[in-house]
Amino acid sequence: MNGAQDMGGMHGFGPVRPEPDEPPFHAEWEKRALALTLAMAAPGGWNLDMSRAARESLPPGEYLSKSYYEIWIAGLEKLMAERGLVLPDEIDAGRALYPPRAVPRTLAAGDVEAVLRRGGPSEREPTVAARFKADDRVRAKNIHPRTHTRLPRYVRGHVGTIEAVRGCHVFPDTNAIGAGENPQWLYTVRFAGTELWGDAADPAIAVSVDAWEPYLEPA
Amino acid sequence: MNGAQDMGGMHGFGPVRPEPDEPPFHAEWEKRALALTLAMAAPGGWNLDMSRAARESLPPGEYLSKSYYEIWIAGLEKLMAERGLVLPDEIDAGRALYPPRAVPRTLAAGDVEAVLRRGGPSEREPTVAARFKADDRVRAKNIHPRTHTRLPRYVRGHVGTIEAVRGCHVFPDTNAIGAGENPQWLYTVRFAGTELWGDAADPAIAVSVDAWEPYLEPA
Amino acid sequence: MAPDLHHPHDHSELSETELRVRALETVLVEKGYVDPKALDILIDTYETKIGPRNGARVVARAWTDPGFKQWLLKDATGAIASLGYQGRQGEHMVVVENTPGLHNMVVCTLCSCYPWPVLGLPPVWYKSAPYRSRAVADPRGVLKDFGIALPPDVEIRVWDSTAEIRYLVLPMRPAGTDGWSEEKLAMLVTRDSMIGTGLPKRPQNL
Amino acid sequence: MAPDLHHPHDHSELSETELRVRALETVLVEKGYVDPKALDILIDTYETKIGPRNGARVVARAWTDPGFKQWLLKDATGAIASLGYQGRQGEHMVVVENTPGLHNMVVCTLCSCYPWPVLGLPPVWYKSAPYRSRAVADPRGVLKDFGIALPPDVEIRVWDSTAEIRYLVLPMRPAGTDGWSEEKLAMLVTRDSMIGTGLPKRPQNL
Repeated sequence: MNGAQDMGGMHGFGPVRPEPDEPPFHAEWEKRALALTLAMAAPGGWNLDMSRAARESLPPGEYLSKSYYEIWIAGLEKLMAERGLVLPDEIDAGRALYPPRAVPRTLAAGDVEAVLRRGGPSEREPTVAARFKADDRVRAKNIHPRTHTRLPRYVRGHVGTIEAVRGCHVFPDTNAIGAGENPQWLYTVRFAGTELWGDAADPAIAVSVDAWEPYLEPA
Repeated sequence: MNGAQDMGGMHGFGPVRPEPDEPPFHAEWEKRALALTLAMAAPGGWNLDMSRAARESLPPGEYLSKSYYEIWIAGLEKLMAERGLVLPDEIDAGRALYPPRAVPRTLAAGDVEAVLRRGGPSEREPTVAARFKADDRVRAKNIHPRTHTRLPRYVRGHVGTIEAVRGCHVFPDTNAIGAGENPQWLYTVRFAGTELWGDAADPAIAVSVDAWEPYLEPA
Repeated sequence: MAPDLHHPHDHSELSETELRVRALETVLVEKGYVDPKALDILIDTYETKIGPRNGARVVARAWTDPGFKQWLLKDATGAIASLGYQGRQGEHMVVVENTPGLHNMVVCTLCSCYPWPVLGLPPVWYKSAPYRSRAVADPRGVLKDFGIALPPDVEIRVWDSTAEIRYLVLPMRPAGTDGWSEEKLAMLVTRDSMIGTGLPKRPQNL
Repeated sequence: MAPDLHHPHDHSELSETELRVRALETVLVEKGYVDPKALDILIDTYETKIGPRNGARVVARAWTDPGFKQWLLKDATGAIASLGYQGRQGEHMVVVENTPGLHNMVVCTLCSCYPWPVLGLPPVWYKSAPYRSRAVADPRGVLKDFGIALPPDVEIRVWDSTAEIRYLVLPMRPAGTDGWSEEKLAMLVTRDSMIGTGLPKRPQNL
């Protein structure tokens, strides 16, 4: 979706403000927000693409006004409410008002380390040959899906070069809407800065995105 | 600038909510906000393009969280502060803390009707011939100026057809930054919906923008 | 949660703004930059004098006077001024005509440009992010929000007012109005029908 | 005024969030969805165990062991796992090497993808709108915000992490470090130098 998360190339946000000796967290609640989000993936049953979709579909003004962990919490609340796991009035009340739903599994303390070390690889065995190879010229398609996609607006319609073939990976556009992993070939596509930002751009910059095959067409 | 104002084609804002029998204003302060903004153009000495630039350069999260008259007031405060006419601490205090600046003119009650009826025409006598004519195919340039522009992102890079030549008009990109009226030929350029939004778009829609000659190149 | 862009009339959230605008006016008057009487006249003008009844009169005239309609489609600024409507935010008018196969809709994606002399101040939804973002990409979906479903083969033509040209839609004259006076026809012309997000009232709904 | 995206640690504005997160945890524990001990272990992991010291060790090893460097540039996931770093948000690693003519910078414009096993959790600025919006269009301007001015002929290569590939920058080994041990070299490797928004410390600054 063309939401507020798709901010590559936007102006007006001001300077980047590095923070010297930044701690991993800035408040106790941020720690809990991180941990709750990670721990709820198991009982919630959603995948990473669904989590991203929940966050980026927040109203744009809200997305841009919240801190990042606030966005995570808002996304988590949405995912849980959609599945009836926790409803907003229960969070308002600070206690369960409805019986728990049966969940497929939970994250036990003893399993945390193994689960984190395993992670969630997105690469899958290919079943078809890759359409593109290194150095091919490709155009990012002009698509505007209303659901989750990982092709940012700033590259759409622009021509770049395949820099690397990254294997066959779970396709977010279907995975985010429960339509299956639908693995697709993934490529790193390099664009000249002037191709993306026009002739006035710095001639010595190049930008790449990682783009699945359905995002690309031969140029 | 690629600010929050440039929202054509964005998703996630929800449905349009028509209001039956909507009154011209929803609160007393909205009336004053409108009138103050209109009346301050004379003493302030800014032009319409500068006003728009002041509004759209608000931080995007703020732009998207404010109501329209709140945006106007924020823009007005910025324009006045930049010129030293009124500083934020004076508004905080609710009284003048510094002497007034000499202003070129003010809007007298007796002049309001005539000033509104005169308006501010933007058309100027052309000094060069128009580069394009009706039915010419043109491409909206891929430009990303950090200052004010009126070429929305959603048409950049796309090909359309000149539908009408509208005369020679004050050029916002220079007028907004105090670099002069610099009048340029203005065209209505029509784009097919599928050109702008891709093959999945409704085939029976067409969208035009009004675009100054420097925004366009032959296609 | 941030206040919603299309709910600016939630007064409880706005008391701070209200106080600030009041303070601002005090300072501006104290500094001699604004004349409070001028403010009152400005407000009265847009609250009571200039509004969509002006545009309705233009449309009704076009429906009844073919010469005027021709003039309006060729030189809208001049034709509209002949009825006494002109000036700020209507300096360069263009009128676009709906037909059985073509429906026009007007938006300003970049701010809220709107033909003030004929329609008055824009409604909140016109200035809102939902309308500005969707009108150019999904005009049929926007029409649904207004309760309007056009046949899929009717072309929708969206005019994004990115310059100082201001667009007014000339809707189709409703059937069953033969012989109606200009004044009575004007009563069928809604504001939204001149923006392109509505249709004129039908005679039976008058 | 809305809270600023890059100032989320203004605690006074966040008490409501703090209370809500606490309420949320209470409900989730009560419903049996989460194990409070698991939460504590998760937090401890990212607060004390996983951080940029991991990445610094990878870089220092590459600076001192040509075979490892070759492996790292060819199969970063495997080479990094050989040092014990792997898993969540680092499942598919790619290392990109800075040279005198090429500077790499990593961003995630669409969210905040970041190689957790080697760098820990991303800093606030990395997740902020200013960085995400500007890194791909004005990387040289972003570097200025970090106090870094590269010669204009040095190409800047920005990697937008739009998929599950996670990028780590291999900075250039500072001059004047001949014969240094891997452990000592690792002390020169800053987090930002592995994102591409900084350079390694110079030996005299250690």
